[in-house]
Amino acid sequence: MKLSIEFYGRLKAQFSTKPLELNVAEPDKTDRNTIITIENIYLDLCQSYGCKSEIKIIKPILNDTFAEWNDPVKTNDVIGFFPPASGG
Amino acid sequence: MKLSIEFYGRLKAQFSTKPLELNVAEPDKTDRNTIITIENIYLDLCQSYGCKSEIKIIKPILNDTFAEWNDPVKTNDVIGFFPPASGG
Amino acid sequence: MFSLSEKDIDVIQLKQQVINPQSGGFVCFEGWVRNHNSAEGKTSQPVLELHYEAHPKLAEKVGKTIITDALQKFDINAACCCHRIGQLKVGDMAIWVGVSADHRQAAFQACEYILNQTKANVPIWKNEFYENGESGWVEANL
Amino acid sequence: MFSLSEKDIDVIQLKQQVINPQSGGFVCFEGWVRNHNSAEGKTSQPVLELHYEAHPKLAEKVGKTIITDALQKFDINAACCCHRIGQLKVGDMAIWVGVSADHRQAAFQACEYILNQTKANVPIWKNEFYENGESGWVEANL
Repeated sequence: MKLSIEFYGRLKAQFSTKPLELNVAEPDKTDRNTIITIENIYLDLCQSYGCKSEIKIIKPILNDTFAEWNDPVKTNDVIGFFPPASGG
Repeated sequence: MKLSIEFYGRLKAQFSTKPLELNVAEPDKTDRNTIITIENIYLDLCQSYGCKSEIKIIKPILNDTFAEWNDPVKTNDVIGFFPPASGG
Repeated sequence: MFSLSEKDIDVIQLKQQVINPQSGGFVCFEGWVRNHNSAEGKTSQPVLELHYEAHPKLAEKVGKTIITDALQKFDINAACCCHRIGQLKVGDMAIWVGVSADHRQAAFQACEYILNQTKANVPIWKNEFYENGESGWVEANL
Repeated sequence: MFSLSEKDIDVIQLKQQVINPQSGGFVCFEGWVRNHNSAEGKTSQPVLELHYEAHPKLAEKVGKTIITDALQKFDINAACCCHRIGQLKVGDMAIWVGVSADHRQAAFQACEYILNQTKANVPIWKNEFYENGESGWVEANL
């Protein structure tokens, strides 16, 4: 399945300034245990880019709404990662 | 001795809008106990005008500077009485 | 620093005195004449206008001390306070306090401090004139 | 209520949204781009300009929630917050928060609340550009 991954703030420097287009193997629909979550995607990215995972610090978003780490992803989803805000 | 007495804020309504000109008997200079203080003047005024004395609430001023209740007064002094501020 | 004004408070000019490039934060307070009085626990009366009387010499002296104290007490870069005196109508600005600082918390604290100290200690008194023709000197609202 | 602006923040227009005749007090905060960065415990670097990036849709959503919460939490009459995004220079205004209330204390508290909540929770990120040519995403300064 195709996924688009967006990084915000300092995560741009750590991962990628531009959105990443990923092609991830479809989960086996006959097996509930193969559901792919935002967390799976994120941890894979951390490993690829040699970044420490920050599950407790980063907020995931899914198609422009706040999401949970264990939300499943499906093809054509846009996944975003928000570091702590630093406006003001 | 001649004294001028000024009232501010709500004391204008309780005593006098315009400054009062008082003529007070000179203290006997041979007797220390006859010194006249701001407090003496104030308490006499309270009696004359039937006002409750508010020594702890009102601030006395003497010739445009903050004063103490037991400061002595002399002829031509200007004595003022400040109720609590209510600006802002 | 601290001033009394018999005319409309000139906010732009006051703000210029507080602004500076090292400051990251600016807090200001504006106090306006409301269309009703503030007496707590009493029936609120419609206010038409009010009169602020001051002892100008001591008001400026006490006001300057408050600003100086604030500059020592808080980590701020500049502070200014102006209080209107004379006749004011509903919607007129009665007081302006502005503070600049490197960081926001000090700016908020100092602004509130200057305002509270001014209300409590600067010799200025408020006389309200009501719709029913009456008037009344207002007690401090601290 | 809450807005993002790609241009200079229009303080006059924002203030109009907050002013009303029943309010006796108005508190506002302005955050400016300083000429040095804020990293505590690190050497302060001269800042030339900075860039605020936002997720506009979620920033406006979170911002509106903060204003709504403030109107419920505090005894205030109106509140408004505008955050600048895009490229800013030293001295530019990055954020404006304004609150009107019957009484001053609620206005101060609500203004600081909205500011702190915005800094902590609205998805906006600051990238500073330094005199030495380097740049750096800034961590939250809470």
